[in-house]
Amino acid sequence: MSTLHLRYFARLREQFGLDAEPLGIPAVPYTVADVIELLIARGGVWAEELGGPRVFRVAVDQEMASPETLVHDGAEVAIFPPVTGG
Amino acid sequence: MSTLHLRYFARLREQFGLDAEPLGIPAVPYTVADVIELLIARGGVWAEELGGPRVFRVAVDQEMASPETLVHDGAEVAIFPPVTGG
Amino acid sequence: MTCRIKIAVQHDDFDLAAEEAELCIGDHGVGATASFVGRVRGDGDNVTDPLLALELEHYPGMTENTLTALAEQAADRWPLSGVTVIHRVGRLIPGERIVLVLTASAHRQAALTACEFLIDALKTDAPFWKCEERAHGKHWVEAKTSDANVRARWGEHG
Amino acid sequence: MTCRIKIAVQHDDFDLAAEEAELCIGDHGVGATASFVGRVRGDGDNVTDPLLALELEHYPGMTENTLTALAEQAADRWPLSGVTVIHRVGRLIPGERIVLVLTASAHRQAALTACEFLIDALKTDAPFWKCEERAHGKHWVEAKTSDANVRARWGEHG
Repeated sequence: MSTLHLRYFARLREQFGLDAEPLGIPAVPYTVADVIELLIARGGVWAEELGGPRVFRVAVDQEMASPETLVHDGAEVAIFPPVTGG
Repeated sequence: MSTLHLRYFARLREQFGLDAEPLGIPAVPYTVADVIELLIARGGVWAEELGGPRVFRVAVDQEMASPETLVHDGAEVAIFPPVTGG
Repeated sequence: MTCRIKIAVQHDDFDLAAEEAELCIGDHGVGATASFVGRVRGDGDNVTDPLLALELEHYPGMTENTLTALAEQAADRWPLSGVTVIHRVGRLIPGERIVLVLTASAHRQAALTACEFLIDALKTDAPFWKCEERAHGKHWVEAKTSDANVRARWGEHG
Repeated sequence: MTCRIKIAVQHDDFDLAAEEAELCIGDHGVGATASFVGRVRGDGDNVTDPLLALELEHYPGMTENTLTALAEQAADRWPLSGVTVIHRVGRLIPGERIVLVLTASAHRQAALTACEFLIDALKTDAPFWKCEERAHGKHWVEAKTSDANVRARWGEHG
């Protein structure tokens, strides 16, 4: 097992009702898309926010990531809506 | 006779050694080009600055003018080098 | 060419004149500075549920890294002697300043273009989120497609 | 849409922060301000006859009229709520500010583009002249073709 440090921001933080959590994943090559599948499998707001048409972004270790980005043991994986600063 | 109020700025003011002078012109349709001819006829620095390759600009009543612009009795006619502000 | 880079994420307001002066101090090679200030735009009086405030959230750490990376990209692309980016977070009311982008260069075109690049890129790349507070409730601002289109002009990596 | 226009030609320096705040005061419709500051650029230390100062001359009356006309053109072309242009005259030393162009709008693109237009147009249209003062003498700065080319992008009458 490896452990990821998940973080949620803005609308997703509010919908999920938490801003961070550890997530155990198998110690094999694992992508951002795999992490998202794991969260969608929780159903409810997780499936609604991450499995439907709503757009979201993922950063791995504070760099913008794509579905194919590999995550490693101890990685910080942040999930959030498209940004609206400035 | 009509009278123009000539004004000179920057390098031309220094070359001509004056910043303003009245100029009498015939009371007939008279253009900026005619005024310049009158000044070139003075010879010396006048011919050098206004009759050679050096670029200059003319404003009539504080609006940028072209050689064809008509001047009227009492007009303020300013002659100066291309601007370099900002 | 070395470029001074200052990045700050803070609740406090900033002083535009002090920042502009600081970016040029001791450097007489600066011929131009360009700055952009974003403000909380209020609704007019004839709106039934006007904006009361914006709450700005961000991703500490990633925000500063992203802004620094964008400033470095700008300094690679244009001959800049300085870049300052200050972004406020927390609760801000209509009329308040949100963000400052400031660039310094020997040449006006570089300062102006880099300033425009930085605010365009910040809007789509930096992890900030705005939540609107109105009498009838709060809601998160949705990202604009127009911002992504404007960002695309500058190329994928600035 | 009414646009506040402030034009000043003065020897005194200006306060960028105060001018930015003044252009927005009481107007919560402002979402963005863009500003440009031009400065007297000094020569490096390895120049044999470095610039000591610039003497700025102008054509009183025509200067203010030209700057007002340019601000009005900008307000016609872009949705601006305010324009401030301050140009200093007299003797200025390296590092000193020469000119401020400041625009306010609901939208960032309008503020940025109008600011760029105004400084480009000011450089070719407004009757200011710079004379360089060096230890070896004074000489008038020649107008740059590049400025005229940049100006031409915006069209003949802005």
